[in-house]
Amino acid sequence: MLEKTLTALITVLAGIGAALLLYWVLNKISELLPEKYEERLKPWFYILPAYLAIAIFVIYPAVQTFIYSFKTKVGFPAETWTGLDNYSNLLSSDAFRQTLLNTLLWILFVPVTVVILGLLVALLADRLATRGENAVKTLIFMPMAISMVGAATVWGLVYDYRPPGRPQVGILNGIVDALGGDPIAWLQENTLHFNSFLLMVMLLWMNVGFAMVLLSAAVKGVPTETLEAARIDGAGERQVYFRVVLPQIKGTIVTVFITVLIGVMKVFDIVFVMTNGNFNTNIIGNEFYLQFFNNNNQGAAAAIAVMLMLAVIPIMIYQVRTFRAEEAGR
Amino acid sequence: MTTSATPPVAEAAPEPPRVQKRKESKEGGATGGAGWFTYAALGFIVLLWVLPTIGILLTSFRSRDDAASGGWWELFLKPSGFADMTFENYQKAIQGTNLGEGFVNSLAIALPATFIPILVAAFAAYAFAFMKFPGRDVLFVVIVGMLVVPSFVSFVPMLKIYRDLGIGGTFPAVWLFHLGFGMSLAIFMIRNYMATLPMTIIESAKIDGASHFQTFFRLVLPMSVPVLASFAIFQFLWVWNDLLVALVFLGPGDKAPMTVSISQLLGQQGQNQELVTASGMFSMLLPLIVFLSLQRFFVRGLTAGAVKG
Amino acid sequence: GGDDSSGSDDGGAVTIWMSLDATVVEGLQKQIDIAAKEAGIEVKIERVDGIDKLIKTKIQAGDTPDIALLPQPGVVASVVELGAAFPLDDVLDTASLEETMVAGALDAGKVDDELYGLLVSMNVKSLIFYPKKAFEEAGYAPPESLDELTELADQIKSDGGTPWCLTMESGDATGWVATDWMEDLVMRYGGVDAYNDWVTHDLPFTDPVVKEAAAYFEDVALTEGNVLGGQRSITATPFTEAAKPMFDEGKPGCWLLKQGSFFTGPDFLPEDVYANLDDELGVTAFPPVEAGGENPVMGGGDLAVLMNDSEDAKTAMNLLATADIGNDAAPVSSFLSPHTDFDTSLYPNETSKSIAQVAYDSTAFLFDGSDSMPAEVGAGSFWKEMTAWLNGDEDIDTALQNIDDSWPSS
Amino acid sequence: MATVTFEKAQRWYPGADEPAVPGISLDIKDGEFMVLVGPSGCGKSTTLRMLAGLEEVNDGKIFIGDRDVTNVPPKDRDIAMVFQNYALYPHMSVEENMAFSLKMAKVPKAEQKERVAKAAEILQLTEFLQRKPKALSGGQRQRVAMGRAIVRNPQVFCMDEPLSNLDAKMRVATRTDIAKLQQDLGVTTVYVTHDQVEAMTMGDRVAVMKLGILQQVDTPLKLYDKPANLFVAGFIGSPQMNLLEGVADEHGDVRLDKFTVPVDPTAEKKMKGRVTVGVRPENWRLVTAEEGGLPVRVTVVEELGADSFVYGTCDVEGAPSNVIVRIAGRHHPQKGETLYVTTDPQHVHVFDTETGERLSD
Amino acid sequence: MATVTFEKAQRWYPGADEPAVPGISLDIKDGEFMVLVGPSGCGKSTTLRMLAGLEEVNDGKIFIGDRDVTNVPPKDRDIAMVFQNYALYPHMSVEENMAFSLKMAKVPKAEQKERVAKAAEILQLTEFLQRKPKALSGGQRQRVAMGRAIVRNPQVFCMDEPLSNLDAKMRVATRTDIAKLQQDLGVTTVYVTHDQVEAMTMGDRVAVMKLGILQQVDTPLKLYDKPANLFVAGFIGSPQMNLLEGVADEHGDVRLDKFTVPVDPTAEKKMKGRVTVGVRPENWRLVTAEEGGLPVRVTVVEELGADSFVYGTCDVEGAPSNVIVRIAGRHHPQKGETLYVTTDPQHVHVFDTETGERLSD
Ligand SMILES: Nc1ncnc2c1ncn2[C@@H]1O[C@H](COP(=O)(O)OP(=O)(O)OP(=O)(O)O)[C@@H](O)[C@H]1O
Ligand SMILES: Nc1ncnc2c1ncn2[C@@H]1O[C@H](COP(=O)(O)OP(=O)(O)OP(=O)(O)O)[C@@H](O)[C@H]1O
Ligand SMILES: [Mg+2]
Ligand SMILES: [Mg+2]
Repeated sequence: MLEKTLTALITVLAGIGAALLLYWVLNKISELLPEKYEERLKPWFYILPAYLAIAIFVIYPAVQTFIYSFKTKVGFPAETWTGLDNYSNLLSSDAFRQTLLNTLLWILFVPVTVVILGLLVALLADRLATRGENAVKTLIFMPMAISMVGAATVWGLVYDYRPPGRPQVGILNGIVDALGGDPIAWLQENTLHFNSFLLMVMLLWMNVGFAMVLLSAAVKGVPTETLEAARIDGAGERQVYFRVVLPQIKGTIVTVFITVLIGVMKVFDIVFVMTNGNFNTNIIGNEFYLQFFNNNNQGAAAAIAVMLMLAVIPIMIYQVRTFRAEEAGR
Repeated sequence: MTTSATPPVAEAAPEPPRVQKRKESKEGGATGGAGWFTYAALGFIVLLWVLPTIGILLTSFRSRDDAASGGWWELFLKPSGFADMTFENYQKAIQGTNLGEGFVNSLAIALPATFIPILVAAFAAYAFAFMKFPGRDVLFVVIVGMLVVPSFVSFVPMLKIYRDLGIGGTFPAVWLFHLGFGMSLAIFMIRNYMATLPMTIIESAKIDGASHFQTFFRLVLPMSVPVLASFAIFQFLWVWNDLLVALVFLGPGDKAPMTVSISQLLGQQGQNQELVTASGMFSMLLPLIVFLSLQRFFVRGLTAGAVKG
Repeated sequence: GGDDSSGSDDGGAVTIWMSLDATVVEGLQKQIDIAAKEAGIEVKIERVDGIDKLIKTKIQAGDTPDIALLPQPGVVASVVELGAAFPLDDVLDTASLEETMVAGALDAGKVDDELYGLLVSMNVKSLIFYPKKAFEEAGYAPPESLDELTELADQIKSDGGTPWCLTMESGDATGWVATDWMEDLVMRYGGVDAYNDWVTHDLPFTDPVVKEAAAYFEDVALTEGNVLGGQRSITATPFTEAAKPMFDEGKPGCWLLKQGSFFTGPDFLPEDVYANLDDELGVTAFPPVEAGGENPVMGGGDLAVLMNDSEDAKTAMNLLATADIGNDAAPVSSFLSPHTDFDTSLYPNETSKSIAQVAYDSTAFLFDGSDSMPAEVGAGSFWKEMTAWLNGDEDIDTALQNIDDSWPSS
Repeated sequence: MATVTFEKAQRWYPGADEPAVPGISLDIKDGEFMVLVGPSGCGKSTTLRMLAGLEEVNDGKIFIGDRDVTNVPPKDRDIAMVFQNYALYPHMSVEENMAFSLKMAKVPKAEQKERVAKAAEILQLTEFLQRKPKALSGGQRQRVAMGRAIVRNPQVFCMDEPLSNLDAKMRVATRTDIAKLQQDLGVTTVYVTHDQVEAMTMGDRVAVMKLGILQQVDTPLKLYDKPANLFVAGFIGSPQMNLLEGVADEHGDVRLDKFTVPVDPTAEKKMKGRVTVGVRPENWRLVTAEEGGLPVRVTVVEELGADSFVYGTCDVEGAPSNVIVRIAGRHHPQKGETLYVTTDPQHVHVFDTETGERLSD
Repeated sequence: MATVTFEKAQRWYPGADEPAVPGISLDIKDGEFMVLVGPSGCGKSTTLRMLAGLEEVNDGKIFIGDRDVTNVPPKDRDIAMVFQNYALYPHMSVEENMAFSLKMAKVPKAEQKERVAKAAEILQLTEFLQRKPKALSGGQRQRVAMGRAIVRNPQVFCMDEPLSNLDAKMRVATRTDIAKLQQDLGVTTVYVTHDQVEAMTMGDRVAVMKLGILQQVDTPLKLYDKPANLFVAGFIGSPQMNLLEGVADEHGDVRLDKFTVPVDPTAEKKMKGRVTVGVRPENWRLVTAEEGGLPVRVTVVEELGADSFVYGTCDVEGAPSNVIVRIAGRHHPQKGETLYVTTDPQHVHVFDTETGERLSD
């Protein structure tokens, strides 16, 4: 045990040391080069390891996925090209269109709400004394620390349903019970996609901590003088937030928003463990997972992935724009 | 022109301060303090947030029958129920798995899989934020686009590569995988933060003869501490709570992390569910400690006093 | 560890992966250690969760165990299709196995008439549980035919009780309880051949036999007052909770539960019931259409697949094929051996013995059909559509049509 | 529109060993233009920030008019402030920066525009109105900071070195504009500056601080003519007053080695023992060696165009090694030459060397 | 240690309508102290930043010594710079801030400490060495920025208004120290300032810029005495030169209404049509009304202690409404009084009104 801990520790240090050494060597190499090349090559050396990792682990599989999306029986000896079949099959299926619609709901609801709640907590907690702030932030953050299985259990205990007359174990039905109502099968209730929203609440619960951490860091980075100036200028606290703090952390807000948005696009575990898409709660991430792992239908899965990648193109364009604007202003 | 009534000449030596340190409102606080709205709103949100967790926490101390026979809140209605609380679930969870080994494995996986990506990403983020080179925008935007790729599409190709390299089933295999998959988000977040640092400070370092390497380590890293800490927390969590990658790349065995050993507790037909509550609570501890200990890096005014204007 | 690549003929340990419960794994390891020592090999069993999904990934990566115990014939077929499995016809003494194993058990592991999966552990699903004491007190008798079953339910109803404990919420697998019902009913209404055709889609989901089965099930599930909690409760209540109302103090909340043998485990029963299992829990076979008629039994199990043709692995495979292999597992778990010559006294209680006996006595052991169907259907549309139907989102005809449509074309 | 009163206001920065401002008491009259001067780090900004409500007052009180504002939040104090470090809103254009306070006060859009335009005109910012602060030069940023204050019509103006980064010409122009604006509006103003000319010309009164403690508050000329102590004497005037240590002799004269400093009769009586006499550079007269002046060997001559300052050393004990003499025009001595200078009694300031207190009238 | 040469160096900020610096050519000699002055926003900082390598040079070249540094990264230029906005390292103490460049240059620890201590002493920062920038006053921060540069021994010093936030006394002291340091080390220095005194006293030569274009580069006195054009004339000197528009008559005189300005013979020949004559405030002589001086009605009198500036209006056509006259000491006229002033030919600067070019010698 001790030995194992030690080896673990040593490997940890060695791993980090090796990474450092790599950069040191790269840096040295670039410094040995003639001045002209040094400046030109250095950026490449700096991004090389990162990009290599991304290229191998993400880009290469992504390209492969793209190719697979035109094939069927991927991975089996019977692998063949099928052209656009995977796409047309998906898009012509009612269930898949429902899935897309649900996903759209998630995309519309979750990122915005996460950002707003995260911001609210970050801003409000910021006003408390340090100890209070840390306590609040820890509590909000806590759900992030729970594994998916744990979260499913937690929310199982919230949405749980037992037949009428039997003791309710879920808190929601506990309340309904106490109020004298009949227990409600929450996750089955799909009028107006009610159950989808209940699942989204879970994601909110788990993601607000993420947004809060980043936004809180950003809020603290806003130069105090500008806040002082605003107060002198007669701005109330609300105005200080809306007109001075928010615009200055816009960058972080966008970062968080995009991160959550993309996260939502590929989220699957919540839906998977809670309903597996039953009761009209399916979303694209779950469908992807099912096609990939359950159905062994990598072709269809790949087609879904490709659609996801297409869907992020607007985000990429937006990033380029802000990038350019930012660059001009520095 | 009247002479002012102000007493001329040096006044009596400064009086010793009557109040040594009056309670200082939060230093450099961004705000004028908390009002009722703050407390009410925060109280409400926090309550909503912890309620589910309290449920699972209390449930983790209840026997399976107890848990099935009534909601956890009934403990508060008839507090005698607290007496029936038991550590059995924890005992079983700890006995059932080789928890000590799993814990060490989890750490051995999570630590390098947290720190190495941060280092690598920070370098790249620095290049994207502070260096100019052709194709920079495109390369960065590709990173953003890659955020959408789910990790499991890489399982098969990576397993193949690992097999060829002969590192299948080893810790480095998992580290590298998390490195590759944490990278996009890390670069994205860290670069966007770095872009908000005052440019003149970097310029100043250049003038002072600092190379990029030195600027990176001595200036940019210390000033990026909040985002680095944030990302460290997230990445640690993800790796710590990851089941899929560990299962695929390490499989069960003597290198299995806690998540894998816990998952082995569960029966095919959902047996032993009650152990999930206990082991879930247990595995939350370390991430929370990490969060608490990194919280002090979220400080205000990291760049205060650096520039004027 | 389990990461050793396949094809290694060196004297390393033979690795076996399985998703069975930890207690079973322990028991099997104990026995196999003894046997392996004699055979001069080393065998290491690893318990992996969700092996059905993991194995395919591992195969594509070329990183597999030597033997895997797969819980579903459908997965075995995929593994074979992927070219990762070796036929067992020459490895095992199939002829003698045919004799000693439960009727039809070997068929479950066949792909294109070649044996690839050897049933190692079994569970029986064609069972009805009831609260023994209350049942006997009320003077009810186990039904001998489906009609009797209906009558019994009506009787319970008229006595003021709720007959059926039917709950099936199971997270990502919600729906499987209903498929078990369908399978049991289809094999009864259609017979063994129709059932096998149905599993291979030679008989469509829209076939009258299937509809007949569905009609019976609809009668059970959706008739007012038949199910505890009513229709909504079926899909919303965790399946794990099904048995508990049977043992409510005073009067059972519901009386009849159709479930698999694993339901005798401590996780599904109240503690005091589990402690007195033989006294409290009654179990009987799911009845045939006609009393005394053909009564196949539906079940599941774990099929050992050989993924490495090294001699050691083959030897290990043979060890798994012996009846004794379960000697240590059976007394401490819900393990049921598919070998009729298994020493039934090793089962921990009468309930287990009688369950095993149901299988040993059956005319045919038919593997859980949804597990044999392609995953899109068996673990996909079949679950989903059943859920949607029972939940009231669709009628049965639409549901069956949808399942039929989802069958993969090739 | 309002008086400003500091009553022993104290500011002790958390973690500091001693208070930045141990307790300042100062009355500023309604409409008065009060200039705050003092060496760098003496607590000027801190005082201003206390008045604005940006620093907690650890002890004592601050009044605006009759209202105790010690615990009033900044936004309710109706103060306009120019920050030493500008504190511009980086995300707003120059125009938005300047209009922000008006927006907060719900001033009609048209009037906002007009007032901003007027301020921009005064500050020559009109062509930059649409730019963000990042794209401005240092001086332009400072002018925006200034503009943000002068669009308003507050009870009190607080200005912290608002012109330090402007060129002389613009500084003179802006100085005049501010003075005019302040007079027109009659707004009480507290103005921090390091520029002697600004201090002398703009302030109704000037407050001189040192280490957080007020040394003298008086009209500019009084400060110049009758510095209350050695510190003020040395601080006001540039180049600074020549301070020479000597001994008061029984004849009511001050002797520095062989050189006798003529002293005003009023001081004579109070002098005793070691005293310090001060002579401003422009108050030296050149004399011949025979007339018995202070001998100064020229080391550096600073030519400012209009006149020159001669820096010299003099070996007389008690005199500082550097003596500064202002000489009109271009007719100045050469480096290495020795000058003899003397002065007249009415130009001699006498201070007690120990206490620093002024002895002459 | 090195000359500095700008060869038509141009900087055009991305997105700007016109170049901030359209193309500057300037030779700075080895060891020379070059002062850059000009109105706010004229491109001084930009020029400095180009030299330091912080702004891309869009066109033209820059040399340090013989080396073309146009594309050399800043760190390899061996330049020390004081930034206008300080750019302190916020997470480092004052000491670490100052030692940073030495650390980068791998100077031994002991020497680092010594050099920092010395610089801190000069800048009176010794007691703040352990503080972080955020706990410093504005002036103290500026001194740290200064300290960061002077601990080094670079090829070129670039200083962008390094003393603007210091009080007069400290400014004089630091000014002297810098000058001394620069002389001792012989480091070529480019120094931006708005302070006329600094410009006149510190620079070997002064470069006057306007809208990014060099107007005149000359020794301080030359600039003062012989400004090359109207702009320089108006810019150098504070308060500024009185500029009066008149007409050159056939006698070689300049007439403003009834008043005739005496003009130096050298200028007489070149004059034609509308000219502008300039007279510095200190060059007016008071005369009686009968002697025919320019009548000036006093509006404001600025008393600076040593002398006073009289601001007056004069109704003579061509003369600016404001005429500034410097009057020695305290014997100044009252507001409302009318003064008559005249001057001498050698003090009159004559410029072409249209081109702004200097006509007198
Ligand atoms: N990033 C930028 N983008 C666009 N224009 C800019 C930028 N920075 C400066 N400018 C403009 O370039 C011109 C020159 O700026 P520079 O900072 O060189 O002036 P300066 O002479 O140093 O002025 P000051 O004395 O006020 O500091 C100014 O008009 C300014 O508005
Ligand atoms: N946040 C702080 N924490 C601790 N000490 C501080 C802080 N801010 C300022 N000080 C100290 O308080 C003293 C007064 O600072 P203040 O800014 O009022 O000076 P100032 O008179 O405005 O100087 P300057 O003319 O240089 O701007 C200084 O010695 C400074 O170092
Ligand atoms: Mg200050
Ligand atoms: Mg500038």
